Amino acid sequence: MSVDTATGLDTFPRLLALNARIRGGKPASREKDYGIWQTWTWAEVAEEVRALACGLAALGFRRGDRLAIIGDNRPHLYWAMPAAQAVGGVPVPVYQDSVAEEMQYVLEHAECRFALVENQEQVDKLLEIKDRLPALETVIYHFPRGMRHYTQPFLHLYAKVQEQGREFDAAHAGFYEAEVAKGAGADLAVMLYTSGTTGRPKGVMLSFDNIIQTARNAAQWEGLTEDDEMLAYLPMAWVGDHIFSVGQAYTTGFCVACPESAETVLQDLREIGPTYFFAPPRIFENILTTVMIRIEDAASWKQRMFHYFMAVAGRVGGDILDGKPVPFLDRVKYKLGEFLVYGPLKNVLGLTRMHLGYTAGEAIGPDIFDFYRSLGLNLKQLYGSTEASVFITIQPNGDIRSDSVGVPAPGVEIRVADNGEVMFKSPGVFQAYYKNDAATAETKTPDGWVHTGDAGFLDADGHLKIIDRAKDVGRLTDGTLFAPKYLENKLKFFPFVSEAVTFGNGRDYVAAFINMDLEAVGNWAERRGLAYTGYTDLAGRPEVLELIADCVDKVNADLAQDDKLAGSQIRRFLILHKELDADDGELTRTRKVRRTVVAERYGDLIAALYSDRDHCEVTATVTFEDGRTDTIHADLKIRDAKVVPPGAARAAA
Amino acid sequence: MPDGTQPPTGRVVGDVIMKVENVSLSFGGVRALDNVSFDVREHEILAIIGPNGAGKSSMLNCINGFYHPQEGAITYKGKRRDTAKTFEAAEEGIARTFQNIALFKGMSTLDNIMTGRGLKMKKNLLWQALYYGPALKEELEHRAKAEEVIDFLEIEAIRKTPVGRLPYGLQKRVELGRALAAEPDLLLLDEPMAGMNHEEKEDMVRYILDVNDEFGTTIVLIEHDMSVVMDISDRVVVLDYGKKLADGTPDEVKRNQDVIDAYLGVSHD
Amino acid sequence: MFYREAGQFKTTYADDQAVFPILQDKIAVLAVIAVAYSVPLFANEYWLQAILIQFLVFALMAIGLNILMGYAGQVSLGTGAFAAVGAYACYKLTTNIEGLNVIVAILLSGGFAAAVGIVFGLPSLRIKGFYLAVATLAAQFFILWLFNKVGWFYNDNPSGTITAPPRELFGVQITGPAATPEARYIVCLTFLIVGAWIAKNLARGRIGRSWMAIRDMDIAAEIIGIRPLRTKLLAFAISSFYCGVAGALMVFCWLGSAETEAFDLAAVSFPVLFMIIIGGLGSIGGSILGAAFIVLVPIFLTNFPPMIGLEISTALQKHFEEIIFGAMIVIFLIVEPEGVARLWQILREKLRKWPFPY
Amino acid sequence: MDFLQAVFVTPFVEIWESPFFFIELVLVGLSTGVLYSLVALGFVLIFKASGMFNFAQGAMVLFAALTLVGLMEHGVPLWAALILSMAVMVVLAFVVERLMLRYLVNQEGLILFMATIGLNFILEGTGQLFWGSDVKRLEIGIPDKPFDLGPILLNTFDVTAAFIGAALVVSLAIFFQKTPMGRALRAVADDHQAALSVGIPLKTIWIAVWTIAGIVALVAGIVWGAKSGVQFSLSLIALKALPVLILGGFTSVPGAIVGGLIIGVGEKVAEGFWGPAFGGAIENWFAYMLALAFLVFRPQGLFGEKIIERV
Repeated sequence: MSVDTATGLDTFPRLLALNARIRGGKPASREKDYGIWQTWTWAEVAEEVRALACGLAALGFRRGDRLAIIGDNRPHLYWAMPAAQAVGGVPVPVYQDSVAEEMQYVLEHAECRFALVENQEQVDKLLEIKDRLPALETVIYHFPRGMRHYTQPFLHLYAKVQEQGREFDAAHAGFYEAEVAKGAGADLAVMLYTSGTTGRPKGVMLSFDNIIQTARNAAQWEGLTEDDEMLAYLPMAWVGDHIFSVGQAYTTGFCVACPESAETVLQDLREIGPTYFFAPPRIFENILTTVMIRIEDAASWKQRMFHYFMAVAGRVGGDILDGKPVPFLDRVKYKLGEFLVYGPLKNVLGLTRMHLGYTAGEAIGPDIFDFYRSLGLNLKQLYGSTEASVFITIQPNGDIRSDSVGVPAPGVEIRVADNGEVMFKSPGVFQAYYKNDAATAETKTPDGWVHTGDAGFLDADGHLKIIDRAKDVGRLTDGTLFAPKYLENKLKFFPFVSEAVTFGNGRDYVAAFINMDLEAVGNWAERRGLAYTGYTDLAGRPEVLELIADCVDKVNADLAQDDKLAGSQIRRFLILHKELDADDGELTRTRKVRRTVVAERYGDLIAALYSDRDHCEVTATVTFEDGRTDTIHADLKIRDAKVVPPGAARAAA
Repeated sequence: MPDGTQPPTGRVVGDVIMKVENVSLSFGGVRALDNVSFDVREHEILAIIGPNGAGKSSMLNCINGFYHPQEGAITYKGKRRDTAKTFEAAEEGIARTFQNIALFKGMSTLDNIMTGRGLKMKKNLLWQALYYGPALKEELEHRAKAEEVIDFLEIEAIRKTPVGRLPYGLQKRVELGRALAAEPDLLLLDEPMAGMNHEEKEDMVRYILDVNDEFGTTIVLIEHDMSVVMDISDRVVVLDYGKKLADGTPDEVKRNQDVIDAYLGVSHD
Repeated sequence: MFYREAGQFKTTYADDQAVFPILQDKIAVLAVIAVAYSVPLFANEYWLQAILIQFLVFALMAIGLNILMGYAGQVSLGTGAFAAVGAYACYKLTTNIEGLNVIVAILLSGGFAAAVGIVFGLPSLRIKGFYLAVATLAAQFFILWLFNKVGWFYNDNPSGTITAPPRELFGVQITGPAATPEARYIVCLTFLIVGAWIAKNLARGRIGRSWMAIRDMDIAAEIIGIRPLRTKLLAFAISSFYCGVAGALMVFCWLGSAETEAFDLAAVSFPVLFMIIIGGLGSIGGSILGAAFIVLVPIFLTNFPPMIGLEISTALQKHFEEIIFGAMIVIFLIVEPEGVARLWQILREKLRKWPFPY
Repeated sequence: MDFLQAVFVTPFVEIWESPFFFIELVLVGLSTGVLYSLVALGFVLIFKASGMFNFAQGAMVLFAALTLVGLMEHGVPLWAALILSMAVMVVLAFVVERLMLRYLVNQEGLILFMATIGLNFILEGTGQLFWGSDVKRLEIGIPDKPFDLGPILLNTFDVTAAFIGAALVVSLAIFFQKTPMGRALRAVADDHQAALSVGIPLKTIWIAVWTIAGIVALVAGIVWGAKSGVQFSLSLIALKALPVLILGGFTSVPGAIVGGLIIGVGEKVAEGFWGPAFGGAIENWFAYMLALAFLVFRPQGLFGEKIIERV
């Protein structure tokens, strides 16, 4: 059942009221806690939200105030969003793993008077920066464990706030309804801070209309219903989670489940068995890697069976999913495979019930993508951004091409600028960057078109293809096109490679840093009886260097197939002595490489790659999770890769 | 855990709830305890220290009725304990953990903890046989309580693992969980941190302090790690060859010459 | 590979603690029960009479012994005696009280067996392990001697046997010579299913946990407030109740008539002990599997050699049987001390993780 | 009332009235008791050295006796049959260690106990499979003539049996006191860990004790078999050793002997004087009930040590 758009249901508090009325008994939120999936129905959620909203009001939260929300995915934190909106406020979800300084910037920039946090850990972070946040007046925490000796008067327990709210509600009949009635679709609904690869985070302002219309369009297009079930495990501050777990959940009325903890996500995924699932390519990759490692440990006849049926699936699975004609015998084999392999596999992964899955954020390896689709999982790529309230293009059912990101989502217009940059216009286009008119003007044209910053083009069938970041596409000294991300993704499609950074712009040839995948390579080493003490040690092994060289060679052979890119084959590479780490600032919080930081930090290594030396010594400082630092020394070997002349490749093929 | 800048606890050490008076215990001529006396006050953490064979475990065993001292008296909440039966200790709110882990190996973590709640479950055989109605309701209520303990000790991930398969440190934690499940007034801990690595010790210290602090549980513990003892206990009783050498605050004990001579082994010349 | 558990999440503790939390298991068990009830439609009289009813009776007894030994950890070699108490009590009750419903009589007999079990369980407070085995041997020898010696127990009939009188339930004869094997089978099956269910309930609740606590670490159990005597005696009582009911069924629904020899060490106590060792100590399902195994081996030995043209004397067959049982016990204790139940569990885990090894 | 009189009055009156019958019964009991003691001795040896409660001791008695009789039935002379049977018992010890015990190291006592129940069945089955299950007479030339000692009727067989038993006990005592292996075994019995740490291999110990237990079983089998024929019931009669052990204590050699005699005498006297009150055949359970009574009041037995439990 979908919500009637014509009835003024244009804010989340109003949608919540509607859900409570028409599907009050259906589950809205779940959380794995105390050993079971605690469940709240829409009616219960509405009551909780109302109590919290009134509690906020009782604590002096005023219209226009901003409420910072910090913590893991928890129903109680999600409820804080409509609660704040109900009384005219704006929720500002903050990445929960931000260090205190990052958090300080966001809270300061958004001028939050109120913060609602998950637990003691987050309270401690706020207390650390409280002195530097004069605007912050009130902190509400949900989980009381360890909080008994915190005597600060501005700290309030979530449950107590709700209690106060219920009293307030009783004393001010009609207050809540009146406040909700004051809201409008054009109001600011949420502020999401982008984790910029460069510079300070920007606060993207999205209105109710932006989110609700975009979410509803996509949900209707994909046929989502109130019976769907989703697992919310990606950061609440990320726009995707906001659209899926709030936008679409409220417009469609489906249930959002929160995992017990970050460590148990895969287990919780298996239990919940979501029907609607989003994961970045990295997670699909990781899952596939573990699948392959585990099957290699199975008995040999099981391995043979597995690979036989996976081959069958690879041949016909995608076609069957897309409803294309497939020979009868293959259908029978596929059915048998479904019973023996695909079904159990999907079950083990927790994807048995999944009828719609998205991946986005970066390019997914075609092998990985096809693997999932061949199992009969309707996994699709989408292309989106915070500024678009996520959806720009979606791959349509039955017409999936692994090299495109699909067709414009409902209500979205797309055009490609003269410099090759993709631009869009949609109901989801953001209002502005908060307190940053310059950036707003740079990104959004006066007539509502938004620059994506990506280079790409629309093909003959209207499918959008993205090559790289517009500003990242460079050229070698001989003029050959150099698309670093493209190369890096190709490398990362190998299970042994977890991260890669390529260099080449303005250089004679392409060179690469590689991070091996410790789990995959470690397992490989174990099977060969190779003992190692840790990442650095293993990365320095000549056997591992050969293993990775093999991957690089394959990428080169692949590149040689394409005239435009043949010149950008990787000549030299090395395996880094440590994993690139967000804590060291080398990756963003969404685990994208910070190219400039890496280039700066490893200047010596880059110089060595562009010299004729075959090794390079390095001393580096690493930061551990608890903040301690340590230095490590290593002697990195640099290796030449096989470069395939373009002609030869084609002759061999 | 409270940070150092604030007063350490919100609890107030109360009156004496247990008196140990002139207790002596021998096994076939060997005197394990010799005329030992001390008090335990409500809400405090009392440590019993001493070298191996000093009679520390025997003292705990006397308190919870596993051994019956030949002489002397132990009075808990005004009732004589030294003559009581072993299982009555639990009924009076005394729980304990053991030096060598004494978990029920064939059962899961959850079942071990549920067993700790056994005394609070009242439904009779017939209801249990049906596993329905009141018995089911009771079972589920106590499951919820057990889950709180699991949550408190952060052992969610091993809820359904047979305890025999758990590493040592976790077993110790489950054992504490089983004792806590009984919601005791007096908790006896026999070397709760023995054999643990640094990190596990830190965790255990935190749990012990939290228990004491959050539930006001009186704790009597035996521990070898001096720094831990001095850190967390309100008072310390020192035993040596079955005799009490000293008792007092950690600082007093640290300065006591007898203790230094006999136990801490620091030369004083 | 049959398991599709994704999405079978639990939102209440009641669901989480269900005996079969996985839907597929629940369906399988219901299917097995349905098949078990429809067996009379296609099984012949030999199968019902010689194999299936015997299996049901022994399975019930095995559950009883498993409660005592597998859950509460108290060794008993007196199973036969407790079964005999049930059988003789049932005989006395049905022959002396006119109009007593036979089902009621069987249950009452279980009660008598429970009382006797409590008496012989009393030493368990002071003694453990094989010491206790000796105490239960005392029960075994004394009780059988008593039933043999004292004519009152078999109504002084000259043959010295007890014979099940004809009794009806819902107008169908279920005991006595005229009762059909089908009817007797259904009665025994129902007793087994209800018995297994109740045993499982006890085992997974407070009582079962205190049994296992006593079994695993009796001192710790006592220190957390479990009363050892009460707990052990309860195990003896309930175990003996099961044995008593099974003993009554043994005479009333399987053998028709019996003397004390039918309950001696070699006929009952040891085979039932083997059932739970092979089936799995501390497992209700294992008791049933173990019973199936121990009942089937002799039948296999009787039928298989002639099938391949080999004639062996019954004496020889008996010795083979002994060797096979003995060897099975040793092999199981070495290779899988937790018995067939554990093997089944491993298989099930494999199916759940299929095709992965972990 | 009659029953009570039959239990509490009549027997004593009878004992008073016919003391010689009483003494005769005691003597018969003693001769049976020696046999119980022999079987119990086998249990104690194994239990002391390996903590294993060997339920199969009775089956070993049967197995040994069957082997001996079987060989003799095939025309093997007594001396050769004796040596061969002994050899068989040694081989059995090796086989049991190799196929069973070494896989059960570190298992709890209950598992070991149940394993020996399995072994019990294997031995019974194998023995009878090879040598048949009908009752066999064992003729080893022990005279069986009654003779009078004053007013008391005695039997040469019983006297000889008592001597054989005594000889066995004495030679075991010498073995344990004087030979290195014997001393090693005693060391193990006193302190398992200590003995193992000074380097006596567990394997050797097991084979040794099982060999000795096997030979003791053979002697017991010969004596008993000569008295009442070799048959299956031997292994059941051996179950009587259990109450003997409870009386004597599981770890005490003197206990096994005294316990055996007490049980032997007790059940004969009980049968003779109290039997009529109960309708006879109380021999079957008397020993167990006596043991049960003992268990309740003195679980460690006459000679066992009180165990102090620690936590």
